[in-house]
Amino acid sequence: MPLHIIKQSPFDSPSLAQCKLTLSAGDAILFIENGIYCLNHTDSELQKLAENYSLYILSPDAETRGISNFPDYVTAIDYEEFVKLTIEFSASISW
Amino acid sequence: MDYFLTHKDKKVATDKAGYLLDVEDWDNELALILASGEGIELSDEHWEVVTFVRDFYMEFNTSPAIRALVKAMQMKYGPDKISSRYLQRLFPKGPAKQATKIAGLPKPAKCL
Amino acid sequence: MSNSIAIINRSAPYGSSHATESLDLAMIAGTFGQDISVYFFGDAVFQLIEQQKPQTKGVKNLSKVIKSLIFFDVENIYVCQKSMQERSIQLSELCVDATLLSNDDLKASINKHSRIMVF
Amino acid sequence: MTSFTLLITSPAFDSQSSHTAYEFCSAALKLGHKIDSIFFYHQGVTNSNNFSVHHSDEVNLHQLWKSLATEYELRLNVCVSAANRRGIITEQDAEEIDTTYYNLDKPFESVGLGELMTSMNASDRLVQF
Repeated sequence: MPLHIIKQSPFDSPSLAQCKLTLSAGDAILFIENGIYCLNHTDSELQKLAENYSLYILSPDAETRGISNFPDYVTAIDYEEFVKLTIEFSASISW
Repeated sequence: MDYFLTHKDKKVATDKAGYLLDVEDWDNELALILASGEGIELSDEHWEVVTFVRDFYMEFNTSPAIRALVKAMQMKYGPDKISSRYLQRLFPKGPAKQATKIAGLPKPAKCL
Repeated sequence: MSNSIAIINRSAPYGSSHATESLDLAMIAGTFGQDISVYFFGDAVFQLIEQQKPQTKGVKNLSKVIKSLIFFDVENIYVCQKSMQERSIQLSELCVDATLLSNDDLKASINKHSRIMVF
Repeated sequence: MTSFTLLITSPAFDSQSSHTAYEFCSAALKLGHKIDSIFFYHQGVTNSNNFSVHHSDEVNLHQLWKSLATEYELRLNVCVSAANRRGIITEQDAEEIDTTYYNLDKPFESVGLGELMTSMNASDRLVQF
């Protein structure tokens, strides 16, 4: 069960699309850096993704980019919680 | 600073450690010169390894580290003949280092 | 499982240094006796094309380097079937005998590893 | 307590990822976890370049890593081949190529990739940035 870390914008990188192909039950996705823009990407259908996977967003990176109202299907976390997630999951994949 | 060997009245460029800069410069006589620089007199057994290492590089574009060299040579000559000890005896300062130098190949990556 | 390594390649060859340095890493992992699997996913399937012919001196033919992985004890080479199809590449065009994985098999295979790197 | 190996493959200045790694590392240490090594490979080796010059009001990751490493006795390992290719060399490398300048200095350490294997085997987790 890996933690998938998305750090690139879905508008210019296949990161999220590739990550989706490798998701299996119990996985989680964390959006950081330009991966934050996945929230703006309607094609990504994050809300639908949230039905089966836990979605997290690194709040310092979101706030840096002017995003502070998070949809309720993502959980905003800080760096300490980021560390805890990497411990909770047996592996991480940085897309 | 430029480093070179003199061979057939021509300068052959090397790096500071004495490895040829261009694999195409190599020939059998140059191998003898490179070997003498390593204090090695090339026997048939040495030639077999040197030729093998050079062929490996040409086929795979990479120099074999010792484990890879042993594995590849064993596939060709059998495990009875080839072992890391056998190669070590032929090239006391390290088979990967010395055999690649004599074979005219670039200095192996420092990563190992 | 505990220390097994997965290297996921997803970059095309030549356009960047990802492929070259990923292969270096795979070779060293194999040489150090690590349990390693190498995946070719997305544009990285182009790394496996047999008919590569670099025209510039000093640029290594990556298909040749990939062929040497076996001697560095890197034996588990997997390629994503979907990525091949998307790029209309046939198995016969590949330089090595890679295991073709369906999407489900790909997931299951990657999930067996605890150290996963992406290049 | 969990032990980590952090693998940094993104460039120091041109991407945010090295900075994310720094924040992650600081948070992990604050939580009492152990960082077995921070391994710089691929474009990540630029973090070790002592010749990077920044305005005083800009982030200087090179200095931040140095301070953190000194405070917590961290190992900052840099792959020698990846560094050399990108113009980052140690005093010893400089001698080998007949130059007097070098830009990789302590506590950054120039090592082979085998060190990454050793570190990963000792750690509970690997996280790549």
